[in-house]
Amino acid sequence: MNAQSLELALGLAAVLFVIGLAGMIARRSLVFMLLCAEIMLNAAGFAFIIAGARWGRPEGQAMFIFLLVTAAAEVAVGLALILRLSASLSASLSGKLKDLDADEIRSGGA
Amino acid sequence: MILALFVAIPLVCAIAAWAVGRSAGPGHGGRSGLASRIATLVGSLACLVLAASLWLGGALPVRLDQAWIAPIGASFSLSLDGLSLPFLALSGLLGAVAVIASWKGIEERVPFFHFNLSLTLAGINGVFLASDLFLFAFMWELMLVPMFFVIDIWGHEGRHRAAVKFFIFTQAGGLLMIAAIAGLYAAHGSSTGEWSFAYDKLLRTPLSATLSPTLQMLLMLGFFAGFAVKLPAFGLHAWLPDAHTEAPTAGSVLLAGLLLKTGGYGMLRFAIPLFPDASRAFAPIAMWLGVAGILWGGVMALGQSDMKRLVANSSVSHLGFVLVGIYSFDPAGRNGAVIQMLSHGLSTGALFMLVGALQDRIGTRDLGRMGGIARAAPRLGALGLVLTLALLGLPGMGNFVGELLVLFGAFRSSAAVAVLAGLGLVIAMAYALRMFQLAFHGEAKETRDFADLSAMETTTLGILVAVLLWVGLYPRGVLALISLALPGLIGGMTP
Amino acid sequence: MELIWLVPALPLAGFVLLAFGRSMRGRTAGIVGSLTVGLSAVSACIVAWLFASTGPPGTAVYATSLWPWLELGSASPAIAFSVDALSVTMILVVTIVGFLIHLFSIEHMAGEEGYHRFFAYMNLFVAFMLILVLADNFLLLYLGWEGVGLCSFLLIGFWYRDRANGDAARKAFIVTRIGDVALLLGILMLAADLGSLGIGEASRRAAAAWAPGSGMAVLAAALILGGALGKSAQLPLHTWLPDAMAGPSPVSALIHAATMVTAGVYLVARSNVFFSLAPQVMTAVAILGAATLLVAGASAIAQRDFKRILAYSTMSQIGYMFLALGVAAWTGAVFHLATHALFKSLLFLAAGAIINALGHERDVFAMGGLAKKMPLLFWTFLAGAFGLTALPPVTAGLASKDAIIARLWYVGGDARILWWAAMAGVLLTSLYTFRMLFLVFAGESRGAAENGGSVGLHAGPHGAGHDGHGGSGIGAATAIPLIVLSLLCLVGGLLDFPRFLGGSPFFGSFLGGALPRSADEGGSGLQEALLSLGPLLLTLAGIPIAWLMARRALEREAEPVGKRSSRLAAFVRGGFGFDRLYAFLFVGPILRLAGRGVDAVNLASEGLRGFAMRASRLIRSSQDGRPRRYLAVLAVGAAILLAAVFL
Amino acid sequence: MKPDDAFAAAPLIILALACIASLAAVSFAKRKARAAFAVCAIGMALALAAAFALSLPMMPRRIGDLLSMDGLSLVGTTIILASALAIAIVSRPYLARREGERGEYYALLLFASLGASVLAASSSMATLFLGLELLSVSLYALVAYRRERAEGGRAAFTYLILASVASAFLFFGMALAYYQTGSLELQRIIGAAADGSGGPLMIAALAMMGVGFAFKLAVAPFHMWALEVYEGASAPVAALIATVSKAAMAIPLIRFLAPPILATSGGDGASSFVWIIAILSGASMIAGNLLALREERVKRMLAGSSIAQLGYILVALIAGGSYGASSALFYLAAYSLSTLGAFACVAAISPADGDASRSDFRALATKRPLAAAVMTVSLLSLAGMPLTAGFMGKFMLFSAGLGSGGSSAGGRAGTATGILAILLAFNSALSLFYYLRLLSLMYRGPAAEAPEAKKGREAAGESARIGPSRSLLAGSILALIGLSILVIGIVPGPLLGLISSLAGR
Repeated sequence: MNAQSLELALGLAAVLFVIGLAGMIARRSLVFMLLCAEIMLNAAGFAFIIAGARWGRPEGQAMFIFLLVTAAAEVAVGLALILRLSASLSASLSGKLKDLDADEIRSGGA
Repeated sequence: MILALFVAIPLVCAIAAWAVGRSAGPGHGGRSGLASRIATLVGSLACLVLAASLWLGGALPVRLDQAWIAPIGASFSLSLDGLSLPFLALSGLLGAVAVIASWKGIEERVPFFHFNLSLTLAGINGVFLASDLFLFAFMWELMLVPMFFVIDIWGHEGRHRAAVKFFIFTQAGGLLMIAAIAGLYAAHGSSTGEWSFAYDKLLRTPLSATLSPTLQMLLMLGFFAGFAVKLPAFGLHAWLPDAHTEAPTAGSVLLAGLLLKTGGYGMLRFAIPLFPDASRAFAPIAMWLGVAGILWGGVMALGQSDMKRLVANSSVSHLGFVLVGIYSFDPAGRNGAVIQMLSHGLSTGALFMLVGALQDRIGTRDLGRMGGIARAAPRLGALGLVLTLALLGLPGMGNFVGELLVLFGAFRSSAAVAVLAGLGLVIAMAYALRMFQLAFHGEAKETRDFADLSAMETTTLGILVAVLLWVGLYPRGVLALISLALPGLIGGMTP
Repeated sequence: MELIWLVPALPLAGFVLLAFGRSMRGRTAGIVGSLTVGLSAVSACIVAWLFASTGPPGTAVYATSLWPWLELGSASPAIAFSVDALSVTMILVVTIVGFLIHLFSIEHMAGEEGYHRFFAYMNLFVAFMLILVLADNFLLLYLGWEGVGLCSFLLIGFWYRDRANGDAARKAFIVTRIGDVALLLGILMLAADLGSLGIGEASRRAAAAWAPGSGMAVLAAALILGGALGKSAQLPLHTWLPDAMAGPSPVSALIHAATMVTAGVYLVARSNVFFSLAPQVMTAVAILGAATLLVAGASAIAQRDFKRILAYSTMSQIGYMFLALGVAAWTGAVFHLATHALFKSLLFLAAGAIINALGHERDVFAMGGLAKKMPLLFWTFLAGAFGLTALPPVTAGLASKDAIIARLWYVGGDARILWWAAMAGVLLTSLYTFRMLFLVFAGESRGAAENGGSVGLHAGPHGAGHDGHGGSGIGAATAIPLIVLSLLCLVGGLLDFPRFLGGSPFFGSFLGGALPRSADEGGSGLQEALLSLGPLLLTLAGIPIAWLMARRALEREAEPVGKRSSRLAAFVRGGFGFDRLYAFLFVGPILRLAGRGVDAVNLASEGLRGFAMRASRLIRSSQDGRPRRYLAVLAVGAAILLAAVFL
Repeated sequence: MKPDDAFAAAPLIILALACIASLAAVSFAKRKARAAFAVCAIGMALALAAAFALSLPMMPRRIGDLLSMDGLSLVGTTIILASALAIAIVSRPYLARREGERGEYYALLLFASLGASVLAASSSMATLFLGLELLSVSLYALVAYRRERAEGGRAAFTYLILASVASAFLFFGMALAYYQTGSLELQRIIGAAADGSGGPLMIAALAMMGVGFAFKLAVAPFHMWALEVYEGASAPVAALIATVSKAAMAIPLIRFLAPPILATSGGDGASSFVWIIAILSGASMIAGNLLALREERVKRMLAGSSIAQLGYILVALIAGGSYGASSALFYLAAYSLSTLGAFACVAAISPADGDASRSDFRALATKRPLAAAVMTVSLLSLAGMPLTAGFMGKFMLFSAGLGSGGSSAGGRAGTATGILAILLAFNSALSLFYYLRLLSLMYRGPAAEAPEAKKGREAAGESARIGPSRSLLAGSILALIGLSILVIGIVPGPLLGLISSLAGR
């Protein structure tokens, strides 16, 4: 692979990252926020793979695997939390997880 | 080793006072209270005796060097010279006065109160003794905390706000000073390779070689800020009236009598000797600050209806003289500043005790509601008169000597300053007499009958007045002592 | 001679006794006070005798130093006394007059609340006054100077339960303090530039160092003069004296007539060297003296308060002394000081007795016809009045005042104006004196019986103290001082009597040791006779006018209140509105600035606090618990960070 | 892996084993909670002991490219483990008073401290990454741990969302750095950053990693989560976040910034970073103090204060060099100790139905003298008053900051640190306001006029009903914390010497 396409790939990763961030800010649903977080993390992982490709070394892939695992862990915890929140917020909500509104969860703001 | 006692005795007394309180349990009964009072009283009297013996023994300077924080080269080193000794004696005396002044007034949590009192005294003594800049900063901050508690727990109506204000103001200044100390330390260390806070070392290495004038000025300003807030210089004095007014009598005595003096002491001991060039360049501004303080404080005092607040504002005015004297760069001015600090400590301490006694008796500090007290309580009236005279600097009182010498020093460096400072004397006359007449003369507003000063109070105030007269009529007793130290500090100063 | 310190020490001891011996009952306090002052008078006489007997009269100077005080640069003033002719004169005046007044007070103040407080203060005053006149250096002099000011404050406000008295006392102390500060600055200047505060030493160095009329000399003299003006109630610092009459009459007699107010004259005479080095200042002294002489004399004519008349007269008499000082007639000034002490204290004492007798009635329009009622007081008062107006046979005023006026004539040149002023002063003096005499003693008794106490300035509870010995109850202790003082007035002038009347200038020559002789190009006896005849005739001419004035004043008094007095009269009575002017110029602004004691700096710091609080509220409002907002902030922060590193 | 490596890494290994053991305890033991607690406490204690007994002699030692067991990591591990141990002990009575403790809590504590220790010892991005994730994930769970309080869940979710974004930034930055340098070693990356060879992409990488660090340290403007999470989490967990996770994150940062290559090199890459860190530090001083200034809820107040405190530490980091590093470490230790003390008091005096509010502090001095004393000491230490560790710490910060600026030699970012020093002075004066407010509240009489006082009384009633958490162990830990704050404050020499000698290795 030549350097230019690597640059392009890196650009793609960056775009992914930004998309994830933008989605996170734009979407109000907790589930979608989790998804966007996933996207961001994976963008980082993608970048690692590209970097590994550039130097032809395995650490990139290794990091990516780490990333997948930890991201999975995060999502697991996140979903668990969402379940609990849905239990505590179900009064106001129709119970459908994807409708959970981030702005509903105000942990005692000012 | 004897020097350590000046810090150790109050510390021990503090712990003792606190311990008896603990032992007595939560219901601080009269006995434990009495025990703590006596402990503190004995402690400060012991310091006084110690100071007196040193004064008479007169093998100055005494030093104590003790390794402390090796990694940064800070040592627990105290040194006592002619400049420290009078202030130590003053702190011993006023410590006792504070205890006696609060004998009646303080009723609840007596042991804790005296714990804080003694702790403050320990810090103050440390400040007057420290000859290691780190130790100095340590002690400098140390005295704030217990004083904060004294004001905040046992003060008057607006105590909480006043206490916080006092702490924040002094702390802001103090931190700037600490920053300057750190900067000086770093500069000295990196230039000489010897990382030390020792005062003598720092004094001996000429900074002018290593530091740029701007940097010197900045560091000097750091020190000055710390001291000027304490003194207080005009513009930084906003904390003082509140703190003095709201503090309990003992607190006001210590504040006015000792804490303010640490500012002037620091200038004489550190700010000027460490940065002679920068200080000299800064001197005119400082003197004019002093003059502003003299006039402003006086005029403010003229407008007060709260007796304590009036005295507090008068302190601003009197310590303006100290500032002028110190920065007049004139031996007489320096001597005058010291004398002024001592006699202001005595007179204002006594005045606060008097006001406290009044408030304990008639339950108000409002001049508008006083009057005719000279008839109701002749001893109170007589002492009030004498202290008023001290306040307005009547010849024969120590305050006069101080103001005279300061004016002389100022006159030699700048006549305009002297003239305007002189106006301060007229204003002082105005507010002092107003206070005296409103409080003690005229018809008694409500015909109250209350006890005159007790024998203990009378003797205490009498002693203070006697010392004032001694300073006023035979100032050589003090001046000789000071002159042992000051020339070294003012080194080769020419008006 | 080493025991000079006894002279001030004795009254001081008396003060200490009285201050701590609160248990003294009855008149013991008065007796103790008088006794100590009497003893000091005796010792003063001994000192004087020793002084006169040793060596040629007056030339010598004796000094004793008790202990060193402090250093001002190279000057090191000590607690030290020195005796020369001038101070001998002063201590004689102070102690003798003081003793007589103490004696008088024993009975006069009897029954007053704080009887022994009164004597304590009086003793303290005498002590400070003696320190002032005996001081060997300017700083000790300043100590006495402030001390007498303090005592005057305490004694003016003696009846402190009445706020008005307190205000008068405060005014007196503060106004004089203004002058005192000037004096203090002058002292500092001497110490700084001459390196000595010893009066003699400093004078010598000044004469050596400063060229006549040089800036330094003028400045020094002017500053010293400032102090003198304040204490001696000369323009422009004169406004306190009339109010000072709020104090008891003996106080007015001792402090505000005989001794303290003349301290300014003493100071100027004492530091004559500096003044002779500064001719400009000398002229100022003369002009101010003349101005005070006329202004005060004119105001005296319009007064209706018995003691205020005397107060203004004191001011104008001191104006004479300053006139004399202004033309370097040092001895003349001091001589008039002495004689004035005699007759003016006599006047005050007599007036005080009368006022007491009338139950604290001080309005001359409420008196009248007292000549018959209280003959002793009348005759003694008359003696004093003749002294004041320099009429024979009373020699006191005659000799001294005529000497001054003659001297003014001899100076000649532009100073002739001063002579005219002095002559005008003579007329004014006779006008107010005889107006007062006629109103108080002549005519039928309008008496305090009718409107007694209507203008009662001390209608306070302490008035009760007087009902006991109201009327004409005059005991020995009251009478003796009056008589003695009258006799002294009669003969006092003989000490330095005009040569053409066969007198000998004993006093002048005696003082000559201490003060430069006023080079008297004394003309022929005839000329001197004519010169002293002028004032005499002028005074006599004044008498009928005064009679008419008294008549018209009484007629106007009968008219309804509305048009009783013209605006001009009110203006004059108010002392030419100086008080209002000062209130407008100085007092008002300062009090406005003081306001309610609200400190602008404090307000600024509070503002800072408020700012911090507002900022805190603002930033805390961002913490609203919306994760998405936090995300946005985070993203923006990151974007800024990224942007920052590339810029 | 040679035995020496095993010795060097002993603490981590012991912790890992303890984790497994705790899981076993939770699943099999009869009295889960007790067993888990025992395992947790013993494991931490052992690890702490091992850190000094086994791994100190081996130092400095690098284990592969992954871990570097050096003085820095030792200090970090010590702070982390000591804090974690104290928190575990304090948590016991705290949880006991609530819905009854369960073993998982201690397992999570162990995992978190393991992650933190790895983070502190990490010399490669891989370990950095793993440690961070281990720490974060267990923190999410801990924050949400208490079922009965919804805030916990909400706070946890907020934390999770934001933290994952932040770690995404961190990882992306790492990826870019790896892309530029081809190595995961931090040293290489730092070198590249210092000599500016990495080019713009490298700078971007560092910036993005900076975001990640800043977030974890709750440095403004990445601090928004702190108040919510501290408030939502229970007091011990808040303490964990305030001390363990911050210490764990600060150590690598010190590794980044301490080396002399940055300290001296005037590379514009370096200087621009200095300025950025300076701005961050100033911003978080101000923001933190302003947030805490009028804060009525104690835990939020402490959160604000810790935001500001981290801002202070950054001053020393900018100064760099070994002196800067050791001052930063000392301050970190002092700060952790004080914060720990404060939160421990909050935990100790909290009524059962929630955590202590201001009203519970009223008249504490008479109700609970020990707690009041420790709280006083801790607050004073946070405020930097003498006799407490905080004073020395603040002084170290000043001398480090001005040392780099004041001295004519090695003047890296002198002006920046100079300005920061002045900011530091004024900010700690400002911070006094809220510390003192709480302090004076503790020493007031139990006045019953204000509404808050009423709440306080019923809260007191609650705690009285359930009985305040007077466990001997917790009490002694409290006392120990207060005491050590005082001791370090009065004779800071030994600790200071230890830290500076370790920072050197």
